[in-house]
Amino acid sequence: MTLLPYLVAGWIFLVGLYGLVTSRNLIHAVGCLAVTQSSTYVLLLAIGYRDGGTAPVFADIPTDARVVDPVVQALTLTDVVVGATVTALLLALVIQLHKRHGTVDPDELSELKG
Amino acid sequence: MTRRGRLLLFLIAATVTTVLLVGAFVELPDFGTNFHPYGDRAVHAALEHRTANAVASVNFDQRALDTLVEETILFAAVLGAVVLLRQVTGERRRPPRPARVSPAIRRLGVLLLPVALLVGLYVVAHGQLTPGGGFQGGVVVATALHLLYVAADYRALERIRPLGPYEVGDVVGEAAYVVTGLAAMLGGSTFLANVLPWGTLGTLTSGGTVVVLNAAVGMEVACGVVVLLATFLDQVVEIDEESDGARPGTGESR
Amino acid sequence: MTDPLIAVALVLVAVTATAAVLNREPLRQALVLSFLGLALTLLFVFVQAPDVALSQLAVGSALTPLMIVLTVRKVARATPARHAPEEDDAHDQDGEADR
Amino acid sequence: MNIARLLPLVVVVPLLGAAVLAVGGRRLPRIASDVVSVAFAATSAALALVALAGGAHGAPYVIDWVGGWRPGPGGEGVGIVLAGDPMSLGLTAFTSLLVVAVLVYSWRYFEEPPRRRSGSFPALILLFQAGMCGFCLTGDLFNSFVFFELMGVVAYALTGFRVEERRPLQGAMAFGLVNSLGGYAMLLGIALLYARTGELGLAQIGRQLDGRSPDAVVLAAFVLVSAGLLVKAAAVPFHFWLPDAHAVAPTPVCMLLSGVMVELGVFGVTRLYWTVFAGPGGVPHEAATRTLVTVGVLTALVGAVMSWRQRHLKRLLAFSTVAHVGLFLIGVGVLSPEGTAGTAIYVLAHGGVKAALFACTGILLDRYASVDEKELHGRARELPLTGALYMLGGLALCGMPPFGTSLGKAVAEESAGHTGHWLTAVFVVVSAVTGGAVLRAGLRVFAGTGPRTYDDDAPGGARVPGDEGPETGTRLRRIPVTMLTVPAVLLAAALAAGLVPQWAAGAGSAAHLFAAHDIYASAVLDGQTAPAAGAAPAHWNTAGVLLGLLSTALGAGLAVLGARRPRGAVTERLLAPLRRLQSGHVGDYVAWAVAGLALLALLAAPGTLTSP
Repeated sequence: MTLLPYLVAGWIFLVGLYGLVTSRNLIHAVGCLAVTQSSTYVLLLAIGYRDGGTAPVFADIPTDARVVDPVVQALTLTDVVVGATVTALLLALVIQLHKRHGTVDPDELSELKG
Repeated sequence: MTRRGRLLLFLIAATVTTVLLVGAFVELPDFGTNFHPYGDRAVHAALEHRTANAVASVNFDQRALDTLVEETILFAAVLGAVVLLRQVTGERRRPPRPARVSPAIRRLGVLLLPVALLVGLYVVAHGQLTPGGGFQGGVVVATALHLLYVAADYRALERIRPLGPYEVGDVVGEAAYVVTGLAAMLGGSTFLANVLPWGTLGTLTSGGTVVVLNAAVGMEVACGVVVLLATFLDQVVEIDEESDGARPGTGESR
Repeated sequence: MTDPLIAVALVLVAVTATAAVLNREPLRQALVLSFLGLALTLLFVFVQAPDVALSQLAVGSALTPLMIVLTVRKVARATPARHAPEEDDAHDQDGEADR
Repeated sequence: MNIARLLPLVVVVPLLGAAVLAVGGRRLPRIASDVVSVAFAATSAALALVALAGGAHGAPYVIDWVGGWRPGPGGEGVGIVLAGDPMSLGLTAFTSLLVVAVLVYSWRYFEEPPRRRSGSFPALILLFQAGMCGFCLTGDLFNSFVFFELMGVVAYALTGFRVEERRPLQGAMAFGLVNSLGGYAMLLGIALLYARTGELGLAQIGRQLDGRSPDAVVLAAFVLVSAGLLVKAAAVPFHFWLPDAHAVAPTPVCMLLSGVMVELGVFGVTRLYWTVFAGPGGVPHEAATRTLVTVGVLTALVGAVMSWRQRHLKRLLAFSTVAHVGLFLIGVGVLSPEGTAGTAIYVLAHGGVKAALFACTGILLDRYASVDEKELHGRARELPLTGALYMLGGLALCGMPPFGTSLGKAVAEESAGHTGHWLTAVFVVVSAVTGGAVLRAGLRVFAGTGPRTYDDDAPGGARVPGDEGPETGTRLRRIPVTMLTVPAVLLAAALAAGLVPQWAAGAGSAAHLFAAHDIYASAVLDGQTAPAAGAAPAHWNTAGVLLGLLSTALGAGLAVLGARRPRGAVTERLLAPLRRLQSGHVGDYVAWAVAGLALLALLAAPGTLTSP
């Protein structure tokens, strides 16, 4: 259990990369990029976890309660936004690419390029 | 490279990377460790500023600069997507076909829309107290508006969603964040300092500038995501490629 | 202890992530991505990160898949109108290489 | 008012400008939005210069804790610090000034900007400026990741800006995917450092690492974070995105991408190494030198060879940027203050020269709708002024004294020579080859040297050259004054970088402060700054001048030879594999990026894991 969260993060990172390398469709590739990014969420939150801690929100818990690390959560929040915006921009590029080239297959695109 | 060659290169490289990562993971502090020096200090600082949600305190107070840049990234992405998906010469607009929507779905949508909007606004407003905040609430509000697309049809959506004000709202949200930070400087403090009264822990107005920055982010995210989704929808529903007799740009009809 | 729950959620995340990569058809991938978003949300709830769970729910399982679906629809609709190949050739002299 | 308070403004002013343009851009006439954008960019540049001057007189470090979250004794805090030392402030000022130049240059660009969005191009440029300045100034690792992503997001959009064309999109796509991956690798590394030290500030992490011996966590963090930054720097084998993106991005954007953004990646790696990993608990100097110099040499050679092979001028310049990044990596990789000082001058002068060369190429594109060396053969004889500027830029790129490129190269190569004599040769050969490639293309385009081969393979010569639409809407008849003034001014600045002794002295002391582990931490955390005593100014010497003349002569000779005779089939065949790697396939590029990660790990591991 002590290693599982880290290993899962590493696995997601590599499996996302595998998807990117073997992708036959740029939309799929953008999806794989989103997968790759989720590895960072898992790693960050795993690092910030504290056994027996509760969420760092002092709405109805005493102020000296044992809580998990709020900093990694803030970082992950930022990361989520970054991921969504990058996805949006890349998908916009995919739409235009398809309009101009009629394909979203990297193999065909690379042949077009010569 | 051939597909085989590419995969081979990747597999060799990935093996080395796996060794690198696993080697590091083994030596990391155990999952659930008690070693969180920055986290402990952040909790302390959050309580000092009477912000019940320590994550909100980190986001909007202690590391407010991160969030400013994050919002700027969203701002840039919206601007970028609008520019990339603009209607170019040779493309024409096609009036959207009115869609047939079953009455049941329509009723559900009409019912859900206000609920979703309320939930979104609630999540924004309580950002410094409970989980949630400007970003999460903003996305909910923006997505809720697009329930109309499902529930009614595209034209109904366009009626309540004239894009101009949302584009302005996106900018205003971003500018409000910056101006709040600058106002602290004018008051003789540093950029983005939490200069407002902190209030009492656990009340709606506690946390000082956290409330203001949170609201600014909520506004920017809601408007920005609306514009973003609208730009994509516009491509899907309205903009047609140089199909028959490309009429160069029939003007932007929104 | 929430440990077993965390472990289950972790395994779920790993499985859905793998499935999202292996589903090469974009529409199906969007659906699986949305499951990945839900699995991550669950994991974040268990590791006591409700803030992140909320935004993951909004972004990972709604916004991102929605944008992918819209892109797929646009791309699928436009596919018959492919550019004629000779036009591609005319545009193909990419000065990068001289042959 | 305390000068440190100005630091956030350097970043914030362009943000406000972007907001103004995004709202007002739809109503303002074109000229007004141009003026507004230049005003905001120039204000930020002025602020950076004031901070630089103020810092140079008093304490050299300008420190501002954003939000007033000053840490307690021992450096235990929760806030983000903006830390301007002479090096980062100088780079910030240079970035902002280049942005101003680019905005002025693009006054005539996009005669028909996107309807109702005439403000969007300058707004994006201002956001780009904010991202780059923030990246220079921040003293916090996660914050620098966020700025890294801001630069990236804006740059993808700017690269794909001309959606009417076909190729910009492909370049932007490869750029976006590979850079995002780099960002995520960097973030994984940041997470590892956070787990190990419980800190996010550069100075704090460095201090925490000092107290322990290096282990696999430190190694992995170094590899991951460096990989992210080296993707931005376009180091081999992370470089594939750069030529694809630069060849297609609008010319003003190329000026910024090549002139400064790529160099910021080198800056980032150097800053990261010195502040975080240079202590006893980090990566030993030998391991770091081995890593950076190996990658640098590979990058320099690949860039030089590939740039010689191009006939598409923008691609040629893009590969020449790759080659120079390699030289910069060698310069900072030898880990001496002199090497860093030389590289600093080299980067500034190269930025000016490269931007000027792109500006000249942009004029060709707008007049002839082509930037192909063969298509343009001799046609640009009617542009003597542009030609003169272009050739001067080519000579400066070769390292001709007294340009700043020559001074920087001389100082850096002398320092690199202490690590290995052959490194000096790399500097000479690489700058000669890339400069020679630029000159060769110039001779053919502006003077019509050599046989005109192109007509043979064009059917009937009736083909309209190029699918590259001019970026000014219609083809230019007269070259606007601004489009010529900007490259002239940029070249003059590159010349001044070599001639003004104060600049060289400033670079010397800045590098002394920059290339040191403890000085940064004590300045940021304890507020104590060691004076830059004993810093040797970067200065000309006979060997440097002679080597500069040698590389210029070599470059000129190569150019004349290359322009006169067509390429030999043998070299062609030898280099074919290298060319094929640049396939435009994103899957390939990602695979190479992972290979780069593995390469860095293998290079950095010996010494890091085994040291006592």
